[in-house]
Formats: sequence, C-alpha cells, structure tokens
Amino acid sequence: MSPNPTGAAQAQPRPYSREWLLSDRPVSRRQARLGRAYIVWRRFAENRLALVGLAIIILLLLVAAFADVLSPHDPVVGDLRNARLLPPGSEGYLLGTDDQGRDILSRLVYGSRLTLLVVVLVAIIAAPIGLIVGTVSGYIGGWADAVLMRITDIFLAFPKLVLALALVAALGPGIENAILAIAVTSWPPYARIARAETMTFRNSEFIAAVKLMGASPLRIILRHVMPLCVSSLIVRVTLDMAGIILTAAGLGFLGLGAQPPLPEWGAMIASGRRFILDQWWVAAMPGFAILVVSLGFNLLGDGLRDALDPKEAGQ
Amino acid sequence: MALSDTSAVTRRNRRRASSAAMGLLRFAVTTLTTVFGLLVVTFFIGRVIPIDPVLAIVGDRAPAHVVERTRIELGLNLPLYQQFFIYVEQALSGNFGTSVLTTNPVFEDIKRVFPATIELATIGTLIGAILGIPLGVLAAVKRGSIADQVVRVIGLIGYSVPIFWLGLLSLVLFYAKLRWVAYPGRIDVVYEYTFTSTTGFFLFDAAWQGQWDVFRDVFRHVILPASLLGYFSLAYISRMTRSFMLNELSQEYIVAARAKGLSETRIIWFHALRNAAVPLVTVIALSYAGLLEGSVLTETIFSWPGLGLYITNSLQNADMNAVLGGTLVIGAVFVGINIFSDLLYRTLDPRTRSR
Amino acid sequence: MTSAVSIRDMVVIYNDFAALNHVSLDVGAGESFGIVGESGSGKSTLLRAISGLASFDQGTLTVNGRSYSGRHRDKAFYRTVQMVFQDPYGSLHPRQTVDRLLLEPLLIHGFDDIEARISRALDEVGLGSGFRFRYSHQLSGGQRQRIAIARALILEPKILLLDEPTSALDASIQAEILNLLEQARRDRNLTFVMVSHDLGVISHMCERLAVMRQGEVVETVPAKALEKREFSADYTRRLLVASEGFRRG
Amino acid sequence: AATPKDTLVLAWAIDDIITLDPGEAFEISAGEIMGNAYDNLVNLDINDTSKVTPGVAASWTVSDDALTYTFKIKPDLKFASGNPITAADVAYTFERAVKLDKSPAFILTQFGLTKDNVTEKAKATDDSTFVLTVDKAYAPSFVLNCLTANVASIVDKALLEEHVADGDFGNGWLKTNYAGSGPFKMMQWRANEILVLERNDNYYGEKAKVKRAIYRHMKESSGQRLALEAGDIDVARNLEPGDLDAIAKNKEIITDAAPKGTVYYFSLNQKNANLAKPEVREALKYLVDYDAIGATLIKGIGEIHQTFLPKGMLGSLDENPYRLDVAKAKELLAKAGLADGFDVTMDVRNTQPVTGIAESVQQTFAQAGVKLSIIPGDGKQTLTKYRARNHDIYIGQWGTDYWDPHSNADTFAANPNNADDAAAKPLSWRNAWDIPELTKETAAALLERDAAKRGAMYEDLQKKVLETGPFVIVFQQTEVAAVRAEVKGYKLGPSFDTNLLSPVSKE
Amino acid sequence: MTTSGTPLLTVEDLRVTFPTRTGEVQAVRGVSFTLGRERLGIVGESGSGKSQTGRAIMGLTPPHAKIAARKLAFGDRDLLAMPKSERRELRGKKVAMILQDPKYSLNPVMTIGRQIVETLKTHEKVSTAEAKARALSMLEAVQIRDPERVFDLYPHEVSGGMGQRAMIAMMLVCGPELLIADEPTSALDVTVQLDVLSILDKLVAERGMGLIFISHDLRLVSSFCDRVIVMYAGKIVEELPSANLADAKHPYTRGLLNCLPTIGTDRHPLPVLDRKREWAL
Ligand SMILES: Nc1ncnc2c1ncn2[C@@H]1O[C@H](COP(=O)(O)OP(=O)(O)OP(=O)(O)O)[C@@H](O)[C@H]1O
Ligand SMILES: Nc1ncnc2c1ncn2[C@@H]1O[C@H](COP(=O)(O)OP(=O)(O)OP(=O)(O)O)[C@@H](O)[C@H]1O
Ligand SMILES: [Mg+2]
Ligand SMILES: [Mg+2]
Repeated sequence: MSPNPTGAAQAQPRPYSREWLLSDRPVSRRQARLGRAYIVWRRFAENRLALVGLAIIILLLLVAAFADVLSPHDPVVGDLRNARLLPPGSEGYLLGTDDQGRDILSRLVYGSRLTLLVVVLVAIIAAPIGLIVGTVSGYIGGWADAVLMRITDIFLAFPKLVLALALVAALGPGIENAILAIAVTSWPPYARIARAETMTFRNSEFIAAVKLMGASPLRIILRHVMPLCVSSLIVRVTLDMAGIILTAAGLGFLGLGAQPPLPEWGAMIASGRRFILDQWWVAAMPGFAILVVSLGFNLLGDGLRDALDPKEAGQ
Repeated sequence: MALSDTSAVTRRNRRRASSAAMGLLRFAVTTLTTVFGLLVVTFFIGRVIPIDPVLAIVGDRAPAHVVERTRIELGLNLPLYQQFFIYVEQALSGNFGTSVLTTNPVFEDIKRVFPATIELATIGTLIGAILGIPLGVLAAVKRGSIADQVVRVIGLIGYSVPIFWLGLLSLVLFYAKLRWVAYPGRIDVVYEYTFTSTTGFFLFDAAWQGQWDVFRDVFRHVILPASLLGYFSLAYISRMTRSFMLNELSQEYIVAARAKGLSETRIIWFHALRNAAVPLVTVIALSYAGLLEGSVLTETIFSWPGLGLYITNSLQNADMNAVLGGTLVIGAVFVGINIFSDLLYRTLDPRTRSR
Repeated sequence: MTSAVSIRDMVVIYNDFAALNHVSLDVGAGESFGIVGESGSGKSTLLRAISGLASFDQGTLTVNGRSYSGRHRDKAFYRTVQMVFQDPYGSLHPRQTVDRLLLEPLLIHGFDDIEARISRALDEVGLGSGFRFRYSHQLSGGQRQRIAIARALILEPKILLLDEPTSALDASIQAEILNLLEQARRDRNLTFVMVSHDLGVISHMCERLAVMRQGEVVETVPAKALEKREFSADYTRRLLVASEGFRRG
Repeated sequence: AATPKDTLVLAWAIDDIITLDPGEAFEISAGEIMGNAYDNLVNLDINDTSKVTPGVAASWTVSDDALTYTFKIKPDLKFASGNPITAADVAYTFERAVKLDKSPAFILTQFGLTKDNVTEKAKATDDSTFVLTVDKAYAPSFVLNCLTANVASIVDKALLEEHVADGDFGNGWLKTNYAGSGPFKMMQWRANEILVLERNDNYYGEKAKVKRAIYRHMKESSGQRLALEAGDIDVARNLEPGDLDAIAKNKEIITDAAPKGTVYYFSLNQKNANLAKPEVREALKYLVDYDAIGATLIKGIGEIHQTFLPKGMLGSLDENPYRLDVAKAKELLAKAGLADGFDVTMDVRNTQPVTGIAESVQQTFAQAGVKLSIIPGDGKQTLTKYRARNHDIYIGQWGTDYWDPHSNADTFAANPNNADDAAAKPLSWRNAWDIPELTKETAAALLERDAAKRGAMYEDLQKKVLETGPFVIVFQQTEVAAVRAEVKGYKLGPSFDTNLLSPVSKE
Repeated sequence: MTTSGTPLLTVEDLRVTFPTRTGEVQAVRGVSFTLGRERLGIVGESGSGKSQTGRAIMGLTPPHAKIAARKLAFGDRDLLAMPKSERRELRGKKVAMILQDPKYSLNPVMTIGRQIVETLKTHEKVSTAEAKARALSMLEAVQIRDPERVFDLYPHEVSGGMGQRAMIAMMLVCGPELLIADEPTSALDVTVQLDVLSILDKLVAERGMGLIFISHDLRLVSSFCDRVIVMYAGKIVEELPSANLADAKHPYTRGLLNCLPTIGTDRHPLPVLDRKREWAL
C-alpha cells in the first residue's frame, strides 16, 4: 500500500464496517473496490424481487450441488411395473412418477445440473465472443466493423430457433450440441450491445484521453472499453439465461436437446406431454421448475441492471 | 482563396453525391451478403446433416438400388463445390426447387403456410401492443407502486415461462375442460368446403366474404395460440414501454410541458408516449419479427400449419429445399421488417428527417 | 522564439463539412496562446487535429520541429503534448479510480517510481493522496478537472492543449483551476494552447490569441490589444462587447 | 364442434406420405389411402388373410407349371374419371411400375419382370384378359399376395397419358393426384395437414356410405384424444395406452383394434465384436422386461411377440420363450467373457413407444452390467445410420411389404451377400448377420406350392432366427382406432391397406 | 417598478427536501423574498438551490420531494393550499418558466408552432386559426425574422438561440404575470446570449411582468436585474439592489465578484473564494 499522509490523520472507520465501505475517501484499492461492490449490493438489495431472484438461483446452485443427497430416488432407473405415473403425494414420490416409473422430484433435482450446465456453458462461450466481436467492431470501425457486422447480421437474420434446430439436426441431438447451437445463436445480440456501447464511448473524452496517453488500440479495447461493456453484458447475459433455459427446453421438447434418460426439464415436458390430460403432473412439474428458475434469472438480471446501471433503469 | 474555395465545394459535393450512392450500395451489399450468408449456412447444414436427403424422397422402406439411383439423379454424388454452385444458381434464379416432403414447389408451399404464420403473429402482436403499451405506461407513471410491481411480474413471467408448456396447459384448460376455444389447425373441417381463402388470411377473408360463422370458427382457432404469443410480446412490449417512458418522463421537455400547464394525461399520453413511440416501433417490429420466426413451438403445439412448423418438419426430414426457402423468406422478412421499422422510425422522429 | 506548434493551411473535413478551413497558426515555445470564437467555430477541432484525435486532410503540422500528418502520432509525441478536455464529467473513465487513471499513462510509457509520481502529481494539483482511491463520481467538477490536469502533467509534457478547461465550472472554481494552470506553466515552463469562448479568461491566461469563426482564423492579436481595442475584425469587437455583460438600450 | 353427417373425419399421423402414386408409394399411411382409392386385380380377404378375393379381376387361373397367370377382367368397369377399365390398363399398370422402378417395384420384379420384358410378360391379350408370366414356379399364394400390394393397383392409362412429362408415366402429376377406381377418389392432399377422399360414384362395388372422408394430420395422441372427445374428429388413430385407458370410460367412444403386420424389434449389429458373440445375443434377449412393457408402454397398442412373422400370417409362430431373467443373462454374459458387462449404444428414433421401450431396456440392461447409451434421433437420421450399418443396436419397427410370409422372411432370414457393397440389403445385411444356410431355406420356402408345407418351413425359419438371430423382437403392433359412437361400421383390417372406409356410415 | 399592495409573489421560509438513500437532502432551506413587477435575479453556485426555488414556486418539483413554506402566495392566492388542477391552470397562464437549454426543453417530435399553440389552447378557448395567428405574432415579438417558416420547424432544425426564443414565445403567449427564467442563456453563445436577454428585457418592460432571473453569472445578473438575491447552500446569504453590488457585505458575494478574470485587470493569481463553513449553517 502507498503511504498515506493525509488519510492517516483522519479517523478511518473500522475496516469492513459499513462506514468503511461507504466512505467516499477510500484509502486503498481494496477499499475502493469493495466500497463500490457494496454500493452495488445495497442498490441491489433494496429491490426485494431481485433478492427473491438471487435466492432462487442460490437454491438452484445448492440443489445442483447436493443432488445426490437431496434426491430420494435414482433419476434414471424407475420402477416401470409398480410405480408408473403415480400422482404427486404418493408414498415415497412427493411429486409423483413419470411413465417409466421414475421419481419426478429426483429427476427435477438432477435436471438442475443440466440446466446450470447449459446456461453456464452458453454464457461462457457466447458472451466473450460477443464482447470481442462487438468491441473490436465498434472501436476499430471501418472495414473490420463492416465485415464483423455483416456476419453478425447474417446470424441475426436467421430465425434463432430454426438455426439452433438446424445445427442440432446437423450435429446430432444431444445436450452438448444443443449448448453449442444455442451459443452460436446467442452471441450476435451481445456483439450488437457491446458494439453499440463501444460506439458511445469511442468518441468520448475519456477514451480520447487514454489515446493521448499513447495507448495502443488493443490496450484501449482490453483495458478501457471492455470493462465498460462488461456490466451491461452481465446484465444482458443474466436476463438471457432465462431465454437460454427456454431455448434448451424447447430443443429438448422437440427431441433435439438433452436425450433420455437425462432428466432435462424440457425433454421431461415433452415426454409428459403425452399424459397431460390425465397425469398432468408429469409435464407440469418440470415446466414449473423451468418457470421458477428462469423467473429467478430474470429477477436477478433485472435487479442487477438496476444496480449496475441506474441510468437505464430510469433513475 | 477563391480557387481553394471552389475545390472545397466540389469536394464537398462529390462527397455528398458519393455518400448517397454509398448508402444505397451499403444497403444492397447488406441485403446481398445476408442472403448469401443464409445460402451458405443452409447449404452446409444441409450437407452435414446426418440424414440422407435421398431417404426423404424415396421413403424409409425403399430398396438400396432405388436409393443409389436417386442419389445420382439429385447430383449428390458431385463434388461439394459443384453442388454449391448449382444450389446458388438455382436459388438466385428464384427457384427454391420442390419440397420432397409435400412434392409442391417450395415457393407454393410458402405462399400457403406463411399467411398462417403472419395471421398468428399479427394478432399476437396486436394483443401484445394493445395491452402492453398501456401497462408499460401505467408502470412507468406509477413507478415503484404496486401496479408497477404487478406489471413487472406479469412481464417477467412472460419472459420466463416455457411457451410450449403454457400452451399445453392452456389447451387442457380452455379446450379440453372449458371448450372455449377450438383446436387444432386454423379452421374446422366443416368449413373446408364452404370456405375458400383467397389471400391466405382466413380471418380477413371470412370477414370480407361476410361468412361470419366461418369468422367465428377461425377466431376460435386462432385466439388461443395468438393470445399466447400475445402474452409473450406483451411481456416484452410493456417492459420496453416502461423503460422508454421512464426515460422520456425524466426529460426536460416534460418539465417544460408541465410549466405550460398541460394536464398529466396529455403530458403522458401525448408528449411522453409520442416520443417513446419512436424507439417503441422498433421494439414492436422486432417483436413482430420474433413472432414470425419464433412461433415454431407454438405452431407445433397447436398444429398450426404455418411456416415454423413447415421448416421444422422439413428439417427433420432433410428436405433442404424447403428449409432453405423457408429460411430465406424469414431472413428476407426480417431484413424487410428492419427496413420498415427504420422507415417508420424516420417518419416518427423528425430528427432523422433532413430538410 | 522557436515555434512549438506550427500549423499551415490546415483543413479538416467532417463528412462534407469543413470544420477547419485553411487555418495557419504559430505558437512559440513557452508561450501561452489563446483561441476564442463562438460555438462551432472549430476551436476544439483544431486541438483535436493537433493531438491526432482528428485527421486533417490538407496542410502541415509541426510540433517541436517534427512534422506530423493525418492521425498517427508516436509515443514521443504524447510525451511532449498532452491535452485537458472541456467536460470534467466526460473525460475521466467512469469505472476507474484516480489511482488507476494516473497509473495508466505511467504504465504505457514504462515509467518507474510509479508510487511517488502519483503522489507527487496529486499533491501538485492540490488534492493530496486522500483522493487517490476515489472514483470520479466521488469527486466534484473542480476536483475532476484537477485530476485531468494531473493526468496530463504526469507525463511531463512540454505542450499542454487546453480545451475550455473551466467552462463547465462555477466562476469561483474556475479561478482555482486557472491559478493552478498558471502555476504549473510557471513551474514547468510549459507551452499552452488554450481554447475558450470567454475573452476574459483568455486575456487573463494568454499572451496572444487567435479569433476563430466558421472554421477560419479571423485574426491573431496580442492579448493586450483587447484592452486597448486594437484589433481589426468586427467579429472580435462583438465578442468583446458580449463579454462585458448586459447593457440596456 | 360436431362434424357433418356425410363426412368422416379421421385424425392420423400422415406425415410419412411422400407420394400418392401407387407405383411409388410405399408408406404406411399412403397404403391405407391406396387401399381405399384404388382397386387391384385381387384383394386380400379381410376375413381370412390366407386367401385373396376378386378385385378388378373376376377370375384367374394358374397354369400347371405355375408360370402363367391368366386374369379375366370384370366387364363394364369404370375409373373414377369415367374411362373404362380394360386389360390394357392392367398391363399399363405393370409396365409403368416396373419401368418407373420406384421403391415398391421389387414386389413385381421379383417375379422376373424387367424393363425389357415387362410388356411381354405382363400383357393384355384382349380387352378383358390379362396374362402374367413369372420366371419360377413360385407358390401361387405368394404371387397372388403380391398382387394385392399397392404397386399393383390399377391406374387409369388414358388419364395418366394426359399428364406425362419426360416419359415419367405421369409420375410427377400422380404424386399429388389421382387416377384410380376404388370406392373413394383422392381429392386433395396437403402434406402434414390434410388428405381428402370423396365417394367415387363410378365404383362398381358397394358404394361408400359417407360422401367424404378427411384425414387430418395430427401427431399427438393427447391432441387426438382431445379432439375426439370434443367431437372435432370422428376417429382417432394414434392413441397411446394412457389415452386409450382414459377413453375406455367414455360412453361416446368405442374402440376397434386389429393386429397389424408390424413387429417392433431391436437388432444387434454383428460388426460389433461383443454383440457378435452368440451368448451375448441370447443374453440380451433375456434382458428385456417383456411383461412390464406389455402391461404398460404398449398396453392396448401391441402384444408381446418374439418371432418375425406377425400373427395372422401364413406360418406365423406364436411362441414367446424369453422373459426378463437377469440371472440367466449374467450367466450367459459370463460365458461370453463379459461378466462385468460392456458398453454399447442404441440408436433410437424419438417416437413412442420406441423411446419408452429403449429407456426401459436401458434400465434392464443395466441390471446385468450392460451399459446402454441411447443415441436418439429423428427417424430419417437413425435410419440413415442403420442403413449404413454404423449402429451398435438399432431399435425400430418392420412392417411387411406385402401380405406374404416371404416379405419378412426375406429380410429377417436371408442375406445373399454380406459384403458392404451388396445389391440387396435386407435387415440381416444391415446387421451384418451372415447366414448362407438360412438364405437358402428362405428361397426354398418361396417355391413350396403346398401352403401347409410352406407354413411349416416358415415356422422353422422363425425358430432359428428366434434362437440365434441378432433380432430381439419385442412385440407386434396392434392398430387401434377410437371411434365416436355415432360412427357405424368402422373396422380396421388385417393389413395397412385394408382399413376400409366404404362400409362406414354416421348416424 | 414595485407595486403597491400585495406583491405579485410572496415566498416565506420555503424549504425543499429530497429524501435520498443517504438521508434527506435539503436543497432549499428557508428562502424568503417578495417580488413585485420587477426583475429579480437569483445567483449562486451550482447546487445552491436556485433552480429548486424556482421550480418550487412553479410546482414542478419531483413528486417525492417535500415542499414546505410558511407562505407561498401568488398575489393573494395560496399556492400550496390550492388544488392541483387550479395550480396547473395557473401554470403557463399566470406564471411561466423558461428552462435552461432549448435543446432539451422543447419536445423534439412536435413543431415549434404546435408547441406554442398547445400552450394557448390549454388555457384559452381559441380557434385554431386564431391560435396560429397569435403564435405567429408571438414569434415575431421574440424577434424571429421568418415566423411562418419557423412555425413549421422542428426543434432540432433551429439554432440554440432560435430555440430559446421559441421557448420564450411558448411561455409568454398566454401573457403570464410572473416569469421565471432558469439560466435561460447559459447554453447559448456569448453573442447570442445578449440578443435573447434584450428580448426578455423588452418583453418584461412592455408587459409589466414580474421576472425571476436565475443564473450563476453574478455580473450578468447584476447588469440585467433590478435586485439580486445571492444563494449559498440553499439559503439566501445576501439580498441587494444591483446598483449597490459593489457594497455587498457577505464575503461570499464579494468573493464571487472578485474571482472573475476580466479584460484589463491583471491579477495573478486570481483571488479565490475561501469557503467558510459557517456560511452554510
Ligand atoms: N466528429 C464530427 N463529425 C462531424 N462534424 C463535426 C465533428 N466534430 C465537430 N464537428 C463540427 O465541426 C464544427 C466545429 O466543431 P468544434 O467542436 O471544433 O467547435 P468548437 O469551436 O469547439 O465549438 P464549442 O465551443 O461548441 O466547443 C462544428 O460545426 C461541429 O458541428
Ligand atoms: N431529485 C433530486 N434528488 C435529490 N437531490 C436533488 C434533486 N434535485 C436537486 N437536488 C439537490 O438540490 C440541490 C439544489 O439543486 P438546484 O438544481 O436547485 O441547484 P442550482 O442552484 O440550480 O444549481 P445549478 O447552477 O447547477 O443549476 C443540489 O444540491 C441537488 O443535489
Ligand atoms: Mg469545443
Ligand atoms: Mg439550476
């Protein structure tokens, strides 16, 4: 840490206390950063719905982590003979069983892993691609922009689900390919956002100032532009997670996503669809799970946006 | 000085002329590259797809030698680049070929199925806009109130619910249990013979021909899927309306309007909404485009004979002509809607009109 | 007096609009040179063209004896020439602390002794290290402009381009910043090229000034000439009258 | 909403139809349409499937050497178009099918008809006499059975010749149009949507009772059930066990069931070293929970059936020796040196009940340590792989091409050439099952003119395939139709093209 | 210029409080003054509460702000007690306000003419033709040379100076008795600034309005107004006639006057304002 002649004289609040975090004269990088995070957190925490969203997502993480402990039955092997299509509340089967005699609750619990896998992988693949394409295109402009945006446009002009369908059809159904297909169709909006945002910064004075420091374009993009796009991208990705879950479920529903006996929620709805009239729970339960989780992501993303970007929330 | 002035002027004029030409050129290039990109992508998907396209033509049970012969007839034994040339050449001459699945020219098929999708998406968007805009405005005006929270949650659920699931449940409720709506398809078989549609838009045709019983029937078919899509677009539209309205309401000209003594109603519905409408048309157009291309699942659930279902079916049968045609049409519509919303944006926003 | 910045016949065209139309200027080494003119007259454009933020189509630019063209500037140029912008709210990166803002130029140019330099720079602009880890939104306008100045000075440039450095600030704070700038110039023997629409500020800060209108330099006069009204252009007179406040009648 | 009295509305998955040209169509749904809209020389007797009944032909004789078949055409018959039906039309039908050489053409060409000799060997000697000459002394039952197939449906020569393009025998036109003489006319077909039949008033036999029959494409069982209960349709054709159970309580709905010539099986590719071991083949047959599957997944839509000939066909063997026996399977696996099990994949098309069975099999395999991973795919996709012999295990169904035991024997029990580039690629070839002995026996059965003896030969073949074959046949499909009570006379036939609509009426 | 009897505007102990995350912010802390038919200037540095004072008088403070005053009266009508609709009726008709930046304070999607007509139609029953005629004459009154053309222009199509004139026309078209001008020229060029001020000056003189002129430019205010109020941190620190500016007592006022660089004076360094904590108490 640097020497701090003036700061030392003032009474500094106890480290990590609320005052310390909220101090508008932080004395160290860490305090500044934590203070910033704390403010974001406070803004976030003011929004009850956002907290509900966060709670849902944490719950999802916990369920996924402790699936082995939580699920009362094997998610894959059922009891076709004795326990087929039992209604919710049947003995030993809280949410009932499906047509293979498998415990729906256990399948939902294990399915949370797949859901997480999908959203995390898609986010990891698509967001950085979009970020790089968008910032480079927006910052460099000219030919690079034209070419990159053409490619983006082509992907945008494709009907998203159809492209995903086509890709999955081409690569063969399966959760990995579904993830890949969703990722391939998800990055263009991120590129658009990152580009639009970059364009607003590109001619701003603080970027001009960095240029006048002699910074190379690469440095400007990496260290000055990207960090600015990241928060809106995080917000967007969080909000998109719901969409990703829905697309994955849609693919699963059309039989092109995760494959049996994997307890993917969309595929579960698809197989439950056949019993919707008499054994409604087979399709209703996984649909409900999807609804809750994507609602969680949406609430979280909404809250994040308000917290990270008060302007956009209209404050 | 005079000399350099004229040079500056000619230079300026040249730039201006070239910028207009550039604009056109850019537009043409955009459209062309997009279409070309669609061609390339569909072609390669069509080739790597692990379905033998021949099977789609000769059927599952064809003996081996028939399969082989058809393969050669289709030119599938040629090198890939040659196939691609043939493919591009045909596509450029407007010949999307024949759908092996329906044995009709793809173009004919699309002419038949696309109106179904348009009808559905249009009604959906209408529902979404007619309900979504007032809700969004209400939420923005009563920001932070219970009403705002309710609108917000309604919207978020719309974003979060798997549409096919909601579709299934609502079918069970409204069709199976309550019998309020009809299912499946666009029209009851009864009317297959008493009603002919000239435009492909059944509601419109029925009204035009004054066949109100048909109209009622078609309406009973379309209302549930359209409402679902409408809910989906309502979620999006209300949310965007809210955010645009919040933005407009915080502008100085709103203060100025208040300073003029205008009533809140006029300020909200006339001044703020009129300004929010500018970005809102883009949002609505995008959501419309989204419904046009994104109704695959809804069409599947409701056996709606539209483009989404057509493409999905074709895809699953490696009927690549049909997939290509459908995709290109959607791509073109997407580009078209973008241009249209751009135009609308220009007419709504005087700042983009130059005099 | 050797000229630090020399501009001949510079033309800058945006799309189809000539923002600078054959501008010629000479700024001597160690001189403080002012540029006045109404909004849109091309003042900022001139500074941006010098610093390489805008590309000029015609004419020549010589800085400390080296000529530059177009948009490209080498690292050595940025060690010589730095700029302070008009808007203290827009010229600081919104997500970086003061520390990070000042660190960046030092890293780019491979300075050593980084800690000391940052502390010194902050002291020099009268802020002290208590401000070191604040984000720009935790600073007032005047404080921000001080940071911007510190950032420009930390590379020890010879020439400082100032684009209306005080026009967004209150009069009382303007005085502080002007004093700070003068002090820095004296201490470091800097050359100033300062843009403002306020004749009072220019005449206070500069030895000579150019009056710009519609992308052209109307005239170049010594600052003293304003006081004695020894100038030829009618436009200059109008500017002068306007700067003296409202007169009924 | 109720359907009109004179219109029968059927909900059925008709998405497999790719053509309505009888010379080309080879799909199950198309078969039913052909059966209702076209007429053959002879028809399958729906009451006794070992016999045929006269169709367009009033009578026929078989020469003593069993090489020449002479048919007398009924007089004064008319096509729906109004054109008279003559022996020339019959000859044209044969010529056309052979020369078009589409998928089902082999049913005729297996009698030695070729493009070069067809005009000689299938010939109209006068307006009412048609003579067919075959190349070997086949069992006449076999030849006549083959003539009941759609490919031999009589087409309207005069009408088709108006629509010839590039010498295609009107094939391009007939794909979506109609040139027949059956009780119904095919009026309109919109793929994946609707197919409309209308009464043919020129039909010589008993006229259809309803004016119109509309097939509405619906894939989903639950959807069909909903529509049926709501009265939007009269007949639902693809109900699954759950829905069948549910409507059983509904008084407004009755069901009709008929076993069909389709068996569901999974097959073990002999190119896979593990699956090639006889013990493994046998072990896997013990690792299927036939009873549970029968009681649940296929309840009402199929019956456990382990031999390759469907029940009701000549020579069919009704013997189901295998049941789930994990201990036995383990023992067999141990004998094969795979006591710890092995990993294997199964290509599954994502339709029911195949998927359900695959999942069930996955669970029972696991009990003996066989780790089965399911590779699902769309029908065309798995089939592409299957045809290329790239699978480990394939699960699917096989429907008879024509109503004769040879149809199935030829594919399950004969493999003339197991090389990769073989000309004939029956199911045994697809699974690389090299069986020269059985191939010979299959050929011999074809030439046995005594029906009883011929049946015995097929029984023997079935036993052998059951014991040693790479096919684990699970069940035979029972086709079920759920019909609204006001519909009278709806009866499913024994084969796919005998689900006749003309006796159906509505109250 | 002051009137006898009740003043046009009476402000007594006006307080404007904003609830924020970190507690309440008092933007205006007990401001009192009266206004006759005269030009009153309010100066002060950024954030001193000038605008909030003006907006509180207009009733344009954001809804979550708390406004309290012992008396806030327009003539003898109590502004705080009257119903909202009545207050709204007053706005634009009797009291009007000009905002700082024409670029943001004109509705970008309406023509200038329509915006002026709108004010008129809100408060008076006039025919469209008459409204247009009056709008045109108002545009002429603010010295727009080609009113017919400008009437149909959109805000982005006119220069800042023109926009500000249009804004003035829009606010004055109903002939208000009180006009609040919140930094009406600070977004404009120095040369244009004076044009706009002289228009305002003329209108006030001709129509006998009361004017509150808000600015941070002490010199400008003192040369333009009759009386000046100096605000600091939400309070009035000094009130004096412009003519007596040189006699200002408060060190803040004096400091403000001193720290401006002017042509002809040679003060290096410039005197700076040394803020005393007690000023803000
Ligand atoms: N990036 C740009 N693209 C197009 N035109 C521009 C651009 N930057 C500036 N201009 C135009 O060039 C002209 C000169 O602009 P400049 O910013 O140099 O004016 P200025 O004298 O600094 O004005 P101000 O006092 O308002 O800052 C203006 O008319 C402006 O509209
Ligand atoms: N909506 C608000 N919420 C919280 N505080 C506010 C709000 N609006 C204004 N303030 C505070 O009120 C104080 C006075 O603001 P006001 O706009 O009146 O200042 P001003 O004197 O007009 O300054 P300027 O010259 O910058 O326009 C400021 O400190 C400001 O931070
Ligand atoms: Mg400038
Ligand atoms: Mg203000």
